[in-house]
Amino acid sequence: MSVSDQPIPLSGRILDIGVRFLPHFVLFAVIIGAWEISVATGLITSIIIPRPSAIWSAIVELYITEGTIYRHFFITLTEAVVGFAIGAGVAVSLAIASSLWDPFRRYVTPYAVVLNVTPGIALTPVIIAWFGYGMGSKIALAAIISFFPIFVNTLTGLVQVDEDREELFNSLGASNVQVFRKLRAPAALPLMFAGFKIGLTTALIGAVVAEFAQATDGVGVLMSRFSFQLNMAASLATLLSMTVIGLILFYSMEFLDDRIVFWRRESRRAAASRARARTWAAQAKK
Amino acid sequence: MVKHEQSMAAAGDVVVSGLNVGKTFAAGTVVALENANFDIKRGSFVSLVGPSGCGKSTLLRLVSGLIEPTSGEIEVHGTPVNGPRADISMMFQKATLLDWRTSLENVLLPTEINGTPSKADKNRALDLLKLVGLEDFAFSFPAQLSGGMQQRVALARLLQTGADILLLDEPFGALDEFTREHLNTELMRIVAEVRATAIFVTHNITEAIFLADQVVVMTSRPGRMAKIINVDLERPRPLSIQTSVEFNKLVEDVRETLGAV
Amino acid sequence: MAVQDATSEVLVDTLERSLRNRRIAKHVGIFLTLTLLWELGSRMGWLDPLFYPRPSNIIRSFWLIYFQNANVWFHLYSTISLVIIGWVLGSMLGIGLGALVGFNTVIRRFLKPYVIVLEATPRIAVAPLLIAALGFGVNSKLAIIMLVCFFAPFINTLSGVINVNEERLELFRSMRASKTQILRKLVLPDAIPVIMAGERLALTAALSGALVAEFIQRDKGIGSLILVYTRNLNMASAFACIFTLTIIGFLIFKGMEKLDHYIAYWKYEGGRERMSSKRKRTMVEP
Amino acid sequence: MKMFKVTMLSTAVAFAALPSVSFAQDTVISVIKPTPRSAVFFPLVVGEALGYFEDEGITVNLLPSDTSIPYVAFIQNGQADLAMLDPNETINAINAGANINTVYEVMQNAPEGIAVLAGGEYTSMDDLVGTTVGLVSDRDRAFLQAALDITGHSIDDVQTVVLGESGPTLAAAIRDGNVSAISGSVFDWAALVANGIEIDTVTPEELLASPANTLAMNADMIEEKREAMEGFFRAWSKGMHVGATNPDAVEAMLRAAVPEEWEVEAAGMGLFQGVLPMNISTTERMGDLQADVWTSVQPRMLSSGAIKNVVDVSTFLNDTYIDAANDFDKAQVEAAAAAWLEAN
Repeated sequence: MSVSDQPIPLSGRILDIGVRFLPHFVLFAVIIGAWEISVATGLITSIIIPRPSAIWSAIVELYITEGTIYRHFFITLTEAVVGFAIGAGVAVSLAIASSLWDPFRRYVTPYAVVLNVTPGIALTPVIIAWFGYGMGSKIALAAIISFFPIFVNTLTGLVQVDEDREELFNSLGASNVQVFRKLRAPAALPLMFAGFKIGLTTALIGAVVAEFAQATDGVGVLMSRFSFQLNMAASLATLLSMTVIGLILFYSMEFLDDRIVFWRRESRRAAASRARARTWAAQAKK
Repeated sequence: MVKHEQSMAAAGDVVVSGLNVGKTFAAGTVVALENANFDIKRGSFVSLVGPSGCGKSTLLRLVSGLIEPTSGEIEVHGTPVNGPRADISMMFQKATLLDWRTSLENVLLPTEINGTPSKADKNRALDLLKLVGLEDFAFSFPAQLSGGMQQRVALARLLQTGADILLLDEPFGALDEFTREHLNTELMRIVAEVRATAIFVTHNITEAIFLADQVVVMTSRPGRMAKIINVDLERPRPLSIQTSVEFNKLVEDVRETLGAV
Repeated sequence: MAVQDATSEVLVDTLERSLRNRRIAKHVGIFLTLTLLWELGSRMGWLDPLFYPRPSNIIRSFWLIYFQNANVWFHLYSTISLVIIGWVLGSMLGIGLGALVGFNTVIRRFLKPYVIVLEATPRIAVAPLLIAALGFGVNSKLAIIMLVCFFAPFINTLSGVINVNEERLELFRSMRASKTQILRKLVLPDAIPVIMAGERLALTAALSGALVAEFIQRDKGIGSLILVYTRNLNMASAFACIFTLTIIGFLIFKGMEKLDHYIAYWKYEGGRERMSSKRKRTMVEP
Repeated sequence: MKMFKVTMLSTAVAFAALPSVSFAQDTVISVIKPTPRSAVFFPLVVGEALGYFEDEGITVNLLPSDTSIPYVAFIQNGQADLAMLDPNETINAINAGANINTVYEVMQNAPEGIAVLAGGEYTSMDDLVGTTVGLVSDRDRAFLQAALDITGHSIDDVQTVVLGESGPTLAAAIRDGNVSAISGSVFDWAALVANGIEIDTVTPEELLASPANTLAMNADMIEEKREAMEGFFRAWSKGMHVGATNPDAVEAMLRAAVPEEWEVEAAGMGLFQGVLPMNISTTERMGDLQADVWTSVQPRMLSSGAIKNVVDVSTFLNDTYIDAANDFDKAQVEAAAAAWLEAN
């Protein structure tokens, strides 16, 4: 077991990455190949699982040659994001109010629990009845089902504050507002972001399910249309766009999480500490 | 060199020995232990003391067979160590009890690993719980026990293996001072009673001297055995021995060794 | 990485504290006042009865669908039996795969990209695709439910298996335990609490999955009944169905709590005491 | 762990019980159509109430589903034996190469219509030009297209929006003036009227005489399924006959079979009265195929752009089951319905 401590040359590193990913590609290729063959030979019915080549041509058509997917893509993305923003806004405000004012929390709690145990999806027909046929109903469903995880995570974060730290603040004679701003709010951030991540996922589900129930545009409509035309390849290609939306939403939140709750990750801590040192130096110069 | 009766009787033959033992981590960049040579006699109690990173835990794990040395060789009962073995048993800083098992079931775990526990095994486990003073808590779950009680269960489990070489890695390090002193006294009594050989890792100098026949002082960067100090205090040892002149001389000696390097 | 239930202890605590302090009367009072205001608002024409059915009408609907017409039972039976079967099958699959992947580092490495993709995709969105591929009937509904409730047990089992306490593992290795012994006596019991958390989420997801399946395939089930009612502008009965789902959701919540107390007994004071005296009896008496 | 076992066991039992629900010895006929059992297609409910399907050894398996689902696909892949189609869907499917035959006309007049608010600013098709018209589903676009075409306009003269099938959405959209009119069917209005929203229809007369909700099947299966299909349609026709002769019995059967439609009395009654005449054939033989009507509606559908080519009706209208479907003793059916009404 001897490893040289010389830095590996760049070409070597690229080779290394290649070697690391090669098995993945090989496996992927083997799966796709086996899949293609088993559909082609009739082992699997193409209605149930279409050929990879058919999915690929559907992707090319939807995303490149025709480009039909983009309008639907942005509609669903907008619904999910706006719904999430509304749900998160209401959830965070209610959580803050509940954390600051105990009676409020007591009286809000039963309704929050009721809302939690009701499957949000069940509200779809009612939401469509209430908010109508436009984007409104999709946004509303997205907001409703993303509300709870955000509310509960934020509230938990705000309430479950380390007692020693709170005692420290009290001993310093901090006001309630100061305790909230300097202790509770920052301490709640990690949990809040965890809630945001769940909320984003559920918001997307809300938008898509509402689109299944009633809509003219959006990837949900497109997908159910393709499915029931038994155009499975196009349907799977559309499903892929939902995955992409999901990934975009998740990683944007991850990005924000990393920057705002910087103290949890070493690399971010180091970056933040360098930035603060610079500001400090700049101020010292003046 | 005055040794207490039991170990005197058994003294003479070496049960654990190391020759030029070395261990490096992270592809050779971190030297955890360098060139350790030692002989541990049957029935003796050896303390390894030193600051963090001096390789004392590494040495213990090497003896247990959990990790393999990079160089040199360790022998136990005359055979080279190449993996965990039945004649060695180990106890950790945390009690590492299984939450879903009662004290008794936790003590029986080593027996279960080697086969189905017999009635005799169960009785032995109950006896061991009695030995550590927990007969009333045999059917309690770990969450129902205090930290000190959990460590006593772990001690009973250690003894249940029937191994005659006991490796203890700061077993009471996480407990408060009073509990620790109490458990140390218990440990001394029990180890003598079962006539085992013990290797005890700690960073507390007083504790190391109080328990041991020999104190191995280790220093860091790289981890190295700096000095072996014989503790010629009579047994049984009361707690008050810690205030004696002899004891404090030994403490002085260890401090000097640690500071000198 | 494990998925946790969003239901916060903070809320449950607040609720229980509230109940203990005999504040029930106040809660009920507020609830009744709100309900009366709603009723009054509807009768006075401030609330559009098309959208917001009167509480009195909802109560009447409960009576109608449960007793007078008793038409809800058939749909309830259909939904609940599907949910339970789908949940059991889906979570067996999830736990099995999770354990398999957790123990096999090679499979784990190769599966990781696919898990990321699966995680980002709103899984419920595959519903139309599955119905189209597998046809109408029980099969496609079951497939949807299995798909949506497979993921949480899978991920949680996986993470439970991977995140085994290092010290305990070392203990087992020092006792020369075999791989199967480590699996049976350490890894699986250790993973049970986190698996149970996954199961709870899975059951909730199964209910949502069943509803979406019934929205598309409207032959029977509570989902299809809600659609019939909204289509007929009978919002009172639609609400009665939704509140029925609230009750089911609550029962799921409580039922899973009970199951957790039973299976992961060592996490709870009561469970520990129960098992402690039980083991004493079985060990000492015979 | 015991609890787990209990769960597993009960699951196994439930699983074993599931298939036994479907009747093994009967022939199952799967029908894809827009609604579950409902007043809208009452002959089915009547036929089941009086045991006529059972008598023929048939179990009807309804596949009620969203109207955005192209039903023809389900005939082609064999998941459905019969699909309920509108004329334009039928013609389009045939033009697309689907091998289907239309074998029975459930409704011989179009239940579709274009509704406006009674006493509102829109009183004719001409008024709709330049406004937004709501569609209950995508299916209704063709009908609107034809209606506009007849009155000298085109679909491009209006904006359309799919409202969906949710009652309150439809009601609010027309009441609050978000849409000038709704293109839908008589079933959609019934609930609105029951909730106090008065509506008028501005549907051009010519469009009402059109087959609607006809049942089509895979042409290759005509002989293979002959016996079951004849039985199915005979039972359906018997139900139709009860509707023509004893509406009170039909009403009572519907109240028992689909109570959810009668919870609001006015809505149930409105729906029933609206659909009763729709479900009774005007031809001599019940369910008969009106070749001349099919021929005459096609040019209009062509000019409005709802279909691409006119199709010779002889290629897909197939009345091979109609005689058998009408081969029953009417007096006996009437007596059975009366007896049922008496007993319940």
